Amino acid sequence: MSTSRLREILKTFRRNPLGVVGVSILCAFLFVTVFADVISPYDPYERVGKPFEKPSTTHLLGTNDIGQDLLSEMIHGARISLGLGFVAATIAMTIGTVVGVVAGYAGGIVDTILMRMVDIVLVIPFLPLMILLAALLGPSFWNLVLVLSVIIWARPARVIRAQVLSLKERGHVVAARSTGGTVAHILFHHVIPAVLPLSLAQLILATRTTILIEASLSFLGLGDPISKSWGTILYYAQARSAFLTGAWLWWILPPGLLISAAVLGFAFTGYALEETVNPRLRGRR
Amino acid sequence: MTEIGALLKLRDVSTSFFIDQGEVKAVSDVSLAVRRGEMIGLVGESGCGKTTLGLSIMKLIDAPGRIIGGEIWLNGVDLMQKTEKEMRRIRWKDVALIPQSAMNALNPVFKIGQQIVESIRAHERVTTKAAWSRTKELLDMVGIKAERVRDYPHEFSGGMKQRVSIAMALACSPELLLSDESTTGLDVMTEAQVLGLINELQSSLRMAVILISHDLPLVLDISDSLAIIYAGKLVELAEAKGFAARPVHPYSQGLIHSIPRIHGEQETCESIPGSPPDLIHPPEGCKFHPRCAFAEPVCGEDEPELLEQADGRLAACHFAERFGGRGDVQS
Amino acid sequence: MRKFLLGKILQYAIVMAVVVSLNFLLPRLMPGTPIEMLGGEGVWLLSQAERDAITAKHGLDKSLGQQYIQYLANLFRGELGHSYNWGQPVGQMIAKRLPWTLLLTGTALILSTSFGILLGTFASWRRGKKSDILSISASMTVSSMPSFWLGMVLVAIFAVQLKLLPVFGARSPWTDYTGFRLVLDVLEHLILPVTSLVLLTLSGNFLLMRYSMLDVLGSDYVFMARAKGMTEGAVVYRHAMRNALLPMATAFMLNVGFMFSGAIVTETVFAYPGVGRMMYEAALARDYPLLQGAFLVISITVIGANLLSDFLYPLLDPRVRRPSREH
Amino acid sequence: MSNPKAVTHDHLVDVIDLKKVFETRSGMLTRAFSRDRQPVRAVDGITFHIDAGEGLGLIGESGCGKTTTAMLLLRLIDPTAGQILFDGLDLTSMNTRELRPVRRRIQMVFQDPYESLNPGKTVSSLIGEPLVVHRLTSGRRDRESRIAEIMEQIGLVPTEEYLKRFPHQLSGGQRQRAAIARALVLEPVFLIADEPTSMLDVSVRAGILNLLQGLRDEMHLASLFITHDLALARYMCERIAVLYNGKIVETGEREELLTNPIHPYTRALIAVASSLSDFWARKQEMITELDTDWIQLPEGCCRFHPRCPHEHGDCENREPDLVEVGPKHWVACHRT
Repeated sequence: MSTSRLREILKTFRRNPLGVVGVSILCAFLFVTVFADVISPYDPYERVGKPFEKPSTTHLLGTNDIGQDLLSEMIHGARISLGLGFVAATIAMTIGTVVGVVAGYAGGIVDTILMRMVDIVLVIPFLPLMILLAALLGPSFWNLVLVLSVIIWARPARVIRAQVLSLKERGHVVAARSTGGTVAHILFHHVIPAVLPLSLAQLILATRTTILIEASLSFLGLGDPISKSWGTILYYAQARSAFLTGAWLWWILPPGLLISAAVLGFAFTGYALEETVNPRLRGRR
Repeated sequence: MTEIGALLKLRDVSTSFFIDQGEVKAVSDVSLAVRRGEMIGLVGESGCGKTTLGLSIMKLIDAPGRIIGGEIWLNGVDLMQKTEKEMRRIRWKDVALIPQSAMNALNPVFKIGQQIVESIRAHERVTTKAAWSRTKELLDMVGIKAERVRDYPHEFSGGMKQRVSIAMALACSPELLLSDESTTGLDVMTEAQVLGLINELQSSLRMAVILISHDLPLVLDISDSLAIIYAGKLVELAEAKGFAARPVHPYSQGLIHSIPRIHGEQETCESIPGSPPDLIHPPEGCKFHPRCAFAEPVCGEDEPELLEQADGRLAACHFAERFGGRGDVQS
Repeated sequence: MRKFLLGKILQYAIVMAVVVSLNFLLPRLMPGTPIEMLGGEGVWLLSQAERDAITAKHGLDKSLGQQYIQYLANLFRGELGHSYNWGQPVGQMIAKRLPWTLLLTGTALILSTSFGILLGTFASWRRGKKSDILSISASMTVSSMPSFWLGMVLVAIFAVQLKLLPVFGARSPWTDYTGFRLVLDVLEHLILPVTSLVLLTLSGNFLLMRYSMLDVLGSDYVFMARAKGMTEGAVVYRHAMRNALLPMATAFMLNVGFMFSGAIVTETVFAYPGVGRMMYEAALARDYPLLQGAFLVISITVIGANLLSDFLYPLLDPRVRRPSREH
Repeated sequence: MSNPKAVTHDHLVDVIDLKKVFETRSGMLTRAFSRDRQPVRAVDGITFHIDAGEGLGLIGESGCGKTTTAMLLLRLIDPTAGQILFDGLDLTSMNTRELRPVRRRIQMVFQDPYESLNPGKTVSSLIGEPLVVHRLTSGRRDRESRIAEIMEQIGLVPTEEYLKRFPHQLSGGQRQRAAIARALVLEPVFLIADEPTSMLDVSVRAGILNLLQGLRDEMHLASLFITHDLALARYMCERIAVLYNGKIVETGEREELLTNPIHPYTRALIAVASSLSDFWARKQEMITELDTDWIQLPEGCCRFHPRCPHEHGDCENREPDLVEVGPKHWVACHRT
């Protein structure tokens, strides 16, 4: 992508209030993730208090059923939840972009086969399939990443294929072909640079989805029970029936709000970026 | 160009669009009269305001646009004084529109018959049965078999959809018909047939027709008079007959000179230098002077008025009589 | 038209084949021995003879091809195996639970779609106004919340703290209500789970309807309807909304699958006796036959719903119902 | 035109019986299940030639196959049958790699300058791209001087002002000039122009036309000028070929064709372009009023016969061949 196009995108993006809010939220989470060890008051894996303690000055959000500090758990949870979501989304996006570009540009039978695959993945209800996969594979960070990316790639692949298809018929790509440019030249100079901003927007929107699904899977007890993601915290809260007591205020509410805030950050950024790079969507708001 | 007994009279109509960058003066101070049974061509380049002017007549200007001044007299009634509800009665009954893209102007989920019937029933107290039978007559008039009344728009070709649009425009026998680039994008043969149909219906029904077009030779060929618009201003208003030989305004001259001919001596065409002005910050004085070969200092200071010339035509140029007197502009 | 439907049937047949095959292949392709997948984790506590019996029962000693044929034959007879945990036939267990899930997801689907259409239309009218921007932000915020968490918070507030609604289940335990009283009881238990499912999909429907409406309101045929002097009501409801509903029909299909995914977590939170909660329990207990059976039934239901809506779509869109003779 | 069937090498471009059939796009499975597939014969056996330095105008309505012809000549799509000989080379039998050096010598100016320039690239990189693709210049400085040179030639001056601009910072006319520069920087011998002025404002069209004419003389370019406007073809080309429904129905030198048209379709076209009111008056004898959809006719009949106002004799049973009726004047009509 040329620098001026980038600059232009940035300029339009900055005028979008949603985008600014989204990026600010994401920056805050990035800070927490990087400095989790410094910020959190305790080691989340140590039993530092009595079980089921109410919030106090020593434990701002109380303790869980085995006496671990909830606030520290949540701060460290950002690493697992966001990290896992981002890694899975990146892998899914890479697959999606490659499939989209190949299907769109190659056309013909390759396109037909790849797109039928996309249709199949999109029709199968995703959570049941994920539960089946996760149950069969067993809980671990990388198994979750695998399960998530196997499902998520399909939607971006379809979006990017549509973009490549319209790009292929666009005058300037046809013109580049007529001057005798090779397939590689056209892909790398005309198609991929035009698709990348959209890929990026899709990556951010996909991260939103992976974070939510990871939380659901962990909540169902299909995540890695050792590592503390926000979903895992809620799994234990549910298992210990925290919502039947006053503990829901500090054990259930905060992790959910954190998930919502992170997802909202990705959603705002993603929508704003999509609107900036995809002229068809401009004026959607 | 007499205004007496005119069906439509526009006086100093101005329409602007208010966007983030400022006020786009799409139409400024246009005065115009159209007689019953007259076909007048509104000619200009893209973005000159000709469509905006046409839609202003029907008061169909949407936000961020607004008609900011002037009078629109149709049949002795000033439309500017009418509320939106009253306008709804006037639209289609008194003035109808054949839109630019008939492809998209018909609702894809309704049968063409339904769409014509609903426009009849919106204005007249007739039974459904009467409305359907009139719809069939209308379709027959534009050369579409009556049995196709229950077909959907996507089942017609481009030229036929345009005919359906014409039938729809005639549904309430309007006195004034606006045709907004209604044949642009059609094939030459189809265009010839559609325009022929409009022409035929106009004389048999004694309608006034405003033909909005960018195609000067075509307008010269078929209309009675023409109005040339540049940057939202009327620059010349004249009889179509003989206009090609004696355009007065330098912009009209430029247009005539830029078009190759199919018969006669082939002359070198010349384009008009520069490009149309930005309508947010139009030039001072005559809006054409930055591109005009004959411009003098006064042109950049005073805006010329649209004045009657010796032969009855109107032109907005400080040196109109100079060009008007010249019979040798183009042989 | 027939071509369109034929194509659709074919397409879904392929999806079905893939789902059925996946269900067969996954446990056999996973690392570890398939016997553990099919016999449960406790299989290693059994004697060699018992293990051989399980191997023989599932035909694990035969070739993959023969196993597949056996599997298909069983499936065709509606035999999904026995739950390793409960010992009951999987088919029967699912049949008992499915109506509850259908009630839950069906209600939520209808409510979410209708509200989405109403709110989206309203917001498109007030485009760019404060209430429009507010409703967009609100809907995005709600859609960012994990649905199971929303469910937990709803329970904590409305059931536990305010004691307005029941905490869990589909009916009050130890009661034998009949008639109208039963209906009321079921409805009461339905409110919270349906709300959390509706909130899960509402914002998507709302944003789509609003975007679709804006798109249509800017179209030439809506402009023409106004030029024809139609009343504002006829323009919006007759001309615009009819067309804006077309993309909603497609979204409705996608939502069917989405609802079933949502039902798993929602039923878990509310201890609702549907297939979703059963699948969750099966996953926790590593009860593979039950898990696979539930997966298969949910997939078939979703595919069936998709096929149904594809068959109904032509009624909405004449371009599909009566394709033009040209091209 | 010499005998259309004979292969001659004295022309720069020889197109012989070129055909392109488009299969209707549908999945292979749906295709297996349905019988009503209809191939579209977009270009159906056209034959023409262009000499070095000569301009041929290809006239026709939209959908008649004129843009398909251009795409075929550039081998952007593959022909179904027929031959394209360029400077003695058979383009139809070449693969992509062999075509690359040939493509340098055949260039095209597209209809829409708003579309044909990559919006993310500057004028200088747009004009320089073909040089990079064909590795024609040694180093950046060489390339930049070549770019400046061609920009002066096509009138984007002062060059410094335009070099770093993006397409959206140019007017329509300037964009089309940049597109022309891009085509001519490779110094082709054959230029295809597909309606190069139809998207431009009337007042700037003549500038582009005159520029193209000047460059043709200067560079001794052969050109194929595609348009629906007879007056434009007359202005730009020495010879004109009229295309109807995938077939050439008449071809001849411009004044001869315009003053002495023989095919009923050519006559109708000229009548429409000359005076609509005259055309309406004589419409009955010019053309049968019919929906202008491209009706897919069975093979082996005159493509025009459903709209032809004259008696149909052989027209429904036999396809007319191009017959020479005067010097360089060929017509495909049974009535000649």
